[in-house]
Amino acid sequence: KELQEFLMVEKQKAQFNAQIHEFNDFCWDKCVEKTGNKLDSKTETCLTNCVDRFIDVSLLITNRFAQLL
Amino acid sequence: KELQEFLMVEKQKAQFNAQIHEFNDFCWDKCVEKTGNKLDSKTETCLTNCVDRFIDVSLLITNRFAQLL
Amino acid sequence: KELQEFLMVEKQKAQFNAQIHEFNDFCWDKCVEKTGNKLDSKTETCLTNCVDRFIDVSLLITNRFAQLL
Amino acid sequence: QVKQQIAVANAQELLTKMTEKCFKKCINKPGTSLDSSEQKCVAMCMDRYMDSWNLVSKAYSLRIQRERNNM
Amino acid sequence: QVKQQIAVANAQELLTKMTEKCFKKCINKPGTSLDSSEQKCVAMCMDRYMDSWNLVSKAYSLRIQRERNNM
Amino acid sequence: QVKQQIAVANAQELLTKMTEKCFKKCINKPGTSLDSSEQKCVAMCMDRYMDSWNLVSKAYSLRIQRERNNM
Repeated sequence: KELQEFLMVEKQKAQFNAQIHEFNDFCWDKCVEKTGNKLDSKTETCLTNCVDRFIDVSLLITNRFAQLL
Repeated sequence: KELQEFLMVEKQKAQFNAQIHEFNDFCWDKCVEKTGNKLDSKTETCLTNCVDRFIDVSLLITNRFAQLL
Repeated sequence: KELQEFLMVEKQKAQFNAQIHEFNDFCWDKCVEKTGNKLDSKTETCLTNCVDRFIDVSLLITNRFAQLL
Repeated sequence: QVKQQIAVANAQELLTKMTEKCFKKCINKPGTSLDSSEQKCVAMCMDRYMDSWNLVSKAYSLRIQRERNNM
Repeated sequence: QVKQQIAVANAQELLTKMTEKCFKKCINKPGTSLDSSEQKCVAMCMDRYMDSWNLVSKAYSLRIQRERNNM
Repeated sequence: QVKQQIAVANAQELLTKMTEKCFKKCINKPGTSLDSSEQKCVAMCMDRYMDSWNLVSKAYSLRIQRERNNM
């Protein structure tokens, strides 16, 4: 039983990490133009907003899809 | 035996759907520029032709490849 | 034991081929513009260099990452 | 149950693709919230993506039939 | 049989990639049929893709050898 | 051991993505070797990609928390 719980937690962590890889891949292409000595604040804001808006779009589409069914 | 048949039919349906996802992904990028209140007839024709020409290219390449072997 | 060795060799070949598919996909987009009667020498050089530079970048990143840990 | 699993997998793939395609079409510069024009654009884009899916599905079915008849 | 399966998988992957890459290179606006110039373009593109595959394969093999010698 | 496997898988995915993204950003025309400006660009790009990963990870964690509180 403890083993099962342990495995489930590890699986969730792996899914969380996989999701971040996807977001970072997508939002990097959207937001990062130049790669200097650090990310400028405009790029940082874009990256953070990109993640939140992506989730917004995903929720909007999922909820609307559920209504259409 | 009936179970096997049932599973095979379901597997084919899943492959058919996976293929449509791929075609739609590819042909959407090729054909759809603006997303208004409906797809205009030019876009609709492009989507239908895109699927058929994609299959033509695939068959042409597969047959030619078989000849080269 | 011979079977294991055989399977391992086959697995390595499969990984080698998968790697070539990836390199060819990536370097084709980077280097090939027109597809005439043959690849011109500039394109050929670009393809060969693309593979070697890709591996260089990969090694550079992997070694630097190991140092940061 | 197999049928259901496939139906769910199919819907999930559709939702994933629509999210990506419609984000690209509608969110030019991600702001602090989805404004109403972005929301409207996403809703329309979603409907068009499903229209496109239906067209593609029909074209593919017809093609499979034609190929079978030619055999 | 394992060998054959890998060979088949490898050929299928190659055919899939060539179809996608050569459609993108040769079919600008999908019409009601593949016209002869599109067919010719696809055939040439396919040959070039295989040339490229061979070059890439050779470059990768040489690199692996060099890395082994340096160890 | 499961933890380690996931950590390794995670690092490998990160290395793969960084290699692809930073090659695209830094190697315009692949030459006979990585020159020093390309090497410097790759090193900086790598640091920025990890910065971006940390920002994205933080934004995603915060969002999950907010969604949980709203439930």
